[in-house]
Amino acid sequence: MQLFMQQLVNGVVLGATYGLVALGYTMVYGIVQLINFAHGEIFMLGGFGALFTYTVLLPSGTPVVLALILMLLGGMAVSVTAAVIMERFAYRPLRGAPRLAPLITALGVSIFLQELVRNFYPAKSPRPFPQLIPPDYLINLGGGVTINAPKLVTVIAAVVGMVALSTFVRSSRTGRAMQATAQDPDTARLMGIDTDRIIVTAFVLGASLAAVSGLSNGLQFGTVDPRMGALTGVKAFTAAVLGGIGNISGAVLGGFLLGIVEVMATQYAPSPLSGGAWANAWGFVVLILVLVFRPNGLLGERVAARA
Amino acid sequence: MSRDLSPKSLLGVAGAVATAVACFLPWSLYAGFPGKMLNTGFPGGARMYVLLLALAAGAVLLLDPPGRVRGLRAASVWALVISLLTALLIGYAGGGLGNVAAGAWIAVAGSAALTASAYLLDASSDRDRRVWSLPDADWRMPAEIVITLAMAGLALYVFVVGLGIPTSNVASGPDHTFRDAISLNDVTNGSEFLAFLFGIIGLFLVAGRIGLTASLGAITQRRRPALVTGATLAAIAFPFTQDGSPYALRIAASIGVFAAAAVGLNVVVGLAGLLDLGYIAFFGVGAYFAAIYSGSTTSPIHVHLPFFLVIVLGALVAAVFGFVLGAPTLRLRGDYLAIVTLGFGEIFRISVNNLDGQSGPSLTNGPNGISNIPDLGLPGGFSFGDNHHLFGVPLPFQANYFFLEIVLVAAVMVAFLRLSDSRIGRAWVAIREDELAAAATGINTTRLKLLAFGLGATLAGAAGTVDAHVVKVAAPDSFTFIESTLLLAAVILGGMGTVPGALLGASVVYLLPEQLRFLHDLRLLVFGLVLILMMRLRPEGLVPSKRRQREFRERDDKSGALDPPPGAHA
Amino acid sequence: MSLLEVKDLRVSYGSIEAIKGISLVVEEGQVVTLIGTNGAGKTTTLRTLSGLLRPTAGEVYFDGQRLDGTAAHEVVMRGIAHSPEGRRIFPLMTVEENLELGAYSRKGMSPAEDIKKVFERFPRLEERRAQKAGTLSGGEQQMLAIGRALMSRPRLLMLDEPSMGLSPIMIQLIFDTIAELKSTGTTILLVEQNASAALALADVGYVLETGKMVLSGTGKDLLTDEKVRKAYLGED
Amino acid sequence: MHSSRIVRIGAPLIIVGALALSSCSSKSEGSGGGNKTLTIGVVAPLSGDLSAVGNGIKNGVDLAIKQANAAKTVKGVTLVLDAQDDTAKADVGATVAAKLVAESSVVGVVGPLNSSVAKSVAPVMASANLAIISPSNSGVDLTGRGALATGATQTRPYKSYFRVCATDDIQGPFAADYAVKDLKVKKVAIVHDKKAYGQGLAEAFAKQAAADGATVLKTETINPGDKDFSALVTKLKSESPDFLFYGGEYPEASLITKQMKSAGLNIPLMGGDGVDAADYIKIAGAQANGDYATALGAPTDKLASAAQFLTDYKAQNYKDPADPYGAAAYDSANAIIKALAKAYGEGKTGQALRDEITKEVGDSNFQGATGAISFDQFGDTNNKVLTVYKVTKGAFVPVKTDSFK
Repeated sequence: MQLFMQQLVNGVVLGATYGLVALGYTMVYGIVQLINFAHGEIFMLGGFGALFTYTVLLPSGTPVVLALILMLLGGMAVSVTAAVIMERFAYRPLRGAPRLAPLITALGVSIFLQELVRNFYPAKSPRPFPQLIPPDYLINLGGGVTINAPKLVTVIAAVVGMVALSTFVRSSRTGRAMQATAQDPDTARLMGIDTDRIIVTAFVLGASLAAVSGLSNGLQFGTVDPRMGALTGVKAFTAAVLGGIGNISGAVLGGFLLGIVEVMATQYAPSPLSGGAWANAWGFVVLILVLVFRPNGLLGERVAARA
Repeated sequence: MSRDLSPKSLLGVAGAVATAVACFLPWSLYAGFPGKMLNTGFPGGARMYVLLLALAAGAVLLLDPPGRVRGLRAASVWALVISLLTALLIGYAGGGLGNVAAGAWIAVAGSAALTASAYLLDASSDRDRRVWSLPDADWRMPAEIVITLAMAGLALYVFVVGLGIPTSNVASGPDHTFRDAISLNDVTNGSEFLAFLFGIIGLFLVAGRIGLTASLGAITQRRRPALVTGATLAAIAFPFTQDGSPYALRIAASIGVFAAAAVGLNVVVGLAGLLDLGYIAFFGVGAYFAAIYSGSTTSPIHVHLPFFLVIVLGALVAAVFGFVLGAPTLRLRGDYLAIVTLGFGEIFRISVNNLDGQSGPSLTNGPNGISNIPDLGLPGGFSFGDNHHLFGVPLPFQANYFFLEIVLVAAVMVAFLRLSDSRIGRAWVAIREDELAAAATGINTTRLKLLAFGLGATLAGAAGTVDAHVVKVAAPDSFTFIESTLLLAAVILGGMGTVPGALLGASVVYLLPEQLRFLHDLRLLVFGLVLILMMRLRPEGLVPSKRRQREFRERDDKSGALDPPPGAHA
Repeated sequence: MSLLEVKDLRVSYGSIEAIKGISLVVEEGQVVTLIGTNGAGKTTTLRTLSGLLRPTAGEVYFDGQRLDGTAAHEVVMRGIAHSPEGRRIFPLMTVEENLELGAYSRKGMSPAEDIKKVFERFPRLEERRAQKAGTLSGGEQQMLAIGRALMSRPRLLMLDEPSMGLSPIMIQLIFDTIAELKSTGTTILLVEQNASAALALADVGYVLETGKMVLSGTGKDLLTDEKVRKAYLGED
Repeated sequence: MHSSRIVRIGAPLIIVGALALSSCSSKSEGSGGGNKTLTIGVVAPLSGDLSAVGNGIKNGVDLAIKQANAAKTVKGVTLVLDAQDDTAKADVGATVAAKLVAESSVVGVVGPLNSSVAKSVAPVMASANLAIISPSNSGVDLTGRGALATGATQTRPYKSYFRVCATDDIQGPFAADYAVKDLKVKKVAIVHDKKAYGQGLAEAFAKQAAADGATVLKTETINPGDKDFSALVTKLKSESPDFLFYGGEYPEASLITKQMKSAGLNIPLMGGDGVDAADYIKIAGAQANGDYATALGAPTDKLASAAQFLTDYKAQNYKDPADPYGAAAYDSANAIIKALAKAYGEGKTGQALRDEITKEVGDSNFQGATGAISFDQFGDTNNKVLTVYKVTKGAFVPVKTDSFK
């Protein structure tokens, strides 16, 4: 039982990163129906932005809390800037183009950003990330089940991010405008909503959360690399679809579910289909099963669906 | 033909003349740069493309065809790009801008003036492009056939040049054959490829904007038999242009496999409108099937089936996979289907990686893959692994696979065209456009979607069986998500739903990274950038289907796109 | 000075010109109607006026100031509300939320009073205030669309085919509403296929044919015009 | 529309700018001076994730060529380098192999990095009998060694293929012997990344460890690229092993050891030459202390030729480090150069030259930077000297050097 509970915690932690990144997929997809494959790279840039802030901008001896806050801001600045430029110059011109055109653009952006960081980020691999929150600080959750401090931070960030984002979309004036834009962009404009600005806002929010995730990822594993976005991106996209793409709570729920499935497959899947080598396959099997029975994902109908 | 002699036009004429003249002057003071940049007189290398663009610009300016200003813009911008790029690279390769001769700077200035003129002129005064046709005379049919054959010849020429840039580099003497043309000095060699690529893009755009492409397209469509003959002849002639070098043939064979798969994917995505992000898995099924039954020592099943049987069976097995995987997922819509296909693709890759007797049943030799796949043979002792001589021209063994490739691509193309023109094809298009409406008219959408999946998988499986023998190894690394997306990129970049589009897209997606080798570590960076820019400049693909083009416009009409379509308003 | 003045407007979709130079004038307090067959360019005209499409040529003045080139969301702020063809309510939001969005352009002002007014005009909507708009009947959705357009307190109300697809009773109700709005001095630009009802209400009417203005006059004149009767009122 | 026009003009100009900026890096001008120019090819990943490793190989060959030209090792010949990027993919490997084979001046090739790429490169090379020496392929199939495990006779699949590195079936058992016999470990956990290298190594280790009498737990796998190994660590912890062997490379190994120790499972991790990298310690930090890695050859400080190589390499100011295969690539290139010197001295040209070089490479016998270079009849190195390194105070310190079997 302890083993099971510990693995459950591991799964939740793994899923928290997927969920945080998935929020960005869901936001953008909900509003412009674009699978932004480059969103994983925005997450990666968040990690690198935070690292850059720490290694280059911060004087040594900066208090940890202050350093963390500044690293988060640095990561966000990089992620958000990249997302805004990407939206403006790669995606916006293609609005109204055939539906699949932006998909290839997204692929191009994804390759471009990975290679940009890989080639031009100073200090070649590895890029050790400062362990500001000590990973050996274990918090006992009872019954011998533990979670270390950076992981706890990741989970908290995912839940807070989800709650904050859904509150924002549900209650704020801009959030309302987002829903309107998602359901009918033309009519939203007739209401006086600047849909271009709303779409940028969606990219900005998604990028900010991705930066949070990039930072927490760095803190958790002590390293960042230019490819980290590619794998996480696919997983996060899967999580978003699992939860019902366009649905904010669904994204995080999907992330948790995916994380738990992968972890449980590692521990409990019947041999020989067990172990990390098969874990990703199990994740997709669960995705397919869920979609066969609930074609719109776990949380059903998209909250921000178009008419 | 109304002559426009405004100052803006005259600026353009002057620019075109200056650019053209500059092409006959030396561009480089540094001898190491390829493409005969030193001489006064007949222009070689990059200068040729600039000259062609300058002449095209001048002709467009003076002859005033429909789409005059837009055509002029294409010609001038690309002439400027090539001359500037070449000047900079000469400077770089020679070790300083001092190596750039006056000719290059005149060309830069001239094409800059041309560009300025093109953008000062008002594009909204352009007349709509129209389709020219030959007068209805006795000689019309033979003339059209000649034109069609000439187009095939031109395509061959462009392909040969694009693969190797041989013509300008071949020096005389027995020691300097084309083989040496792939020189070590890769920076300068790459520059010439770029000049070629940009030149072709520029000329192609000019032709498109003044309506020439459409006119020629109409002619070649009317002369289908001539087109097929010409294309076949051109393809067969290709290995004979390579002087025994296996390199270009090897790439051409790979492009062939890639193109065949792209055409297959085009059935699923282009015709039926189902976004498949895991298509490479079906290709992989074919490849693994062929590998397992090739008699390779690394295959756990020591059965050697004849290749013709392998193609058929491999395609069938892939089809079964297509149907089985398609069945439970086809009621999903759009992007949900995309992620499920992505999932299937990954499950395939993970499975073949694990079916090695360690973490699964022994079938695929796991991460090592099945290697050492023997060469194909024909009854009568002909081995695909042997080099041959034909008509006195040495043909390396890669040529054998290239010919096999032609047969495969032709078969896949015929299958695609047959499908596309059939009742099934029209039903697919109906589903793609509006599934509900299609269902309402009595189309069994589920069955047809399944059929699209299955047929697409069949074509991919057939291509995969050939690929296993061309590459000689089937390993899990070759069937990753990125391969699926590159295939999709080929289809979309080329133009959805068209055969020439898929072929062109496959060539670009395969050849571009290959020819960008000289960039070393920045290769993929530039490739990503090019993908973005290509979609930005031609969102409907390089060769959009006529149907698609219409839809593109109507779409704007219906939805009143958030932004006006490019080029709609000046 | 006229409230709205359109001079030689041209609009293209790609290389196809949909509006080939039309001019029209709407005076303060008037109801002006555009009639014409499908594809004549009526909807395109309204979409251009509200900024959803950009004209290729021509000028539009609203209240004496240049309007063309203004982005759609700014057009609303200038005082033009557009109730689009097909109603286009936000289906997943409640009736009340739809109305609140109608007042989006009036930043910082409470919409409560205006919502009350809309509910007074359309009591049916008040009954369904917390219901998802997508679940309303066609007629109710049309009420909501008009009510939502009124929420921005427009100086010019543009209605695109408000009677389309509705039952005769609903059509009557909608035209009654328009008449009532007219009586309270609201300026309205009405696009209708139901030409007789529209012309009966309108001060001025314009007839569009394949992107060109072919006839104009007062509502009454057009109603009695022989060509109009033949072509648009279905009389021989 | 205005901005769009800017993009339309600007976009091509941006490409130009990017290309102009990027056309930096290598530019190899062959200044012949009357000499005949011959080429040594390199097939390695020069772009993408593995480009640093690939460039290390390229630089090793480049250094060997520069030294040979300076010393006029091959009389009357100026050697040049032709490095081809295989992007770590099999099909691209086959393409560039064809390119090198087609170039008549190429007399030998060094590479590729990956065994999977070698499987498509080697047949093309064999078709022209062009010698190819890999500094790093450890897959047993490439020289037919796979047959040995099943008791069958070894046959050589690619007649011109050689390698100067240890195969999995040597390195794995060597590591296992050390762990079980020297460290006296009892209960061994095995993890690999399910890639050809990692799995081959881990399987060979597991087999030997069991034969040596240790209890070997069921093999676990991970997914390359993953970062969160907590599920694996939790599972391992529940089985309480006293030693972990990891088949794979350092990016994952460093994270595994770190997460394992953070979670309270304090056992040493041992890996092969894929773990023997300075970056392993940089990522894992203090938690790498006490871990082990094996590598081919004697430690560099005990081998004068190795120390000399590192000095020379540094002097060239290459952008990428020599680690992990630069020295082996340097040795491979030297094997080709020495063979060429002999063959060319005999006046051979054309195909005869290639045939002779391949033959001479097989007869190589010299002291290289990684140790003695000579090949058996199947193309494998005879050098079976391996070293175990232990991470001590943040550095790999050699603890045992021995010849296998």
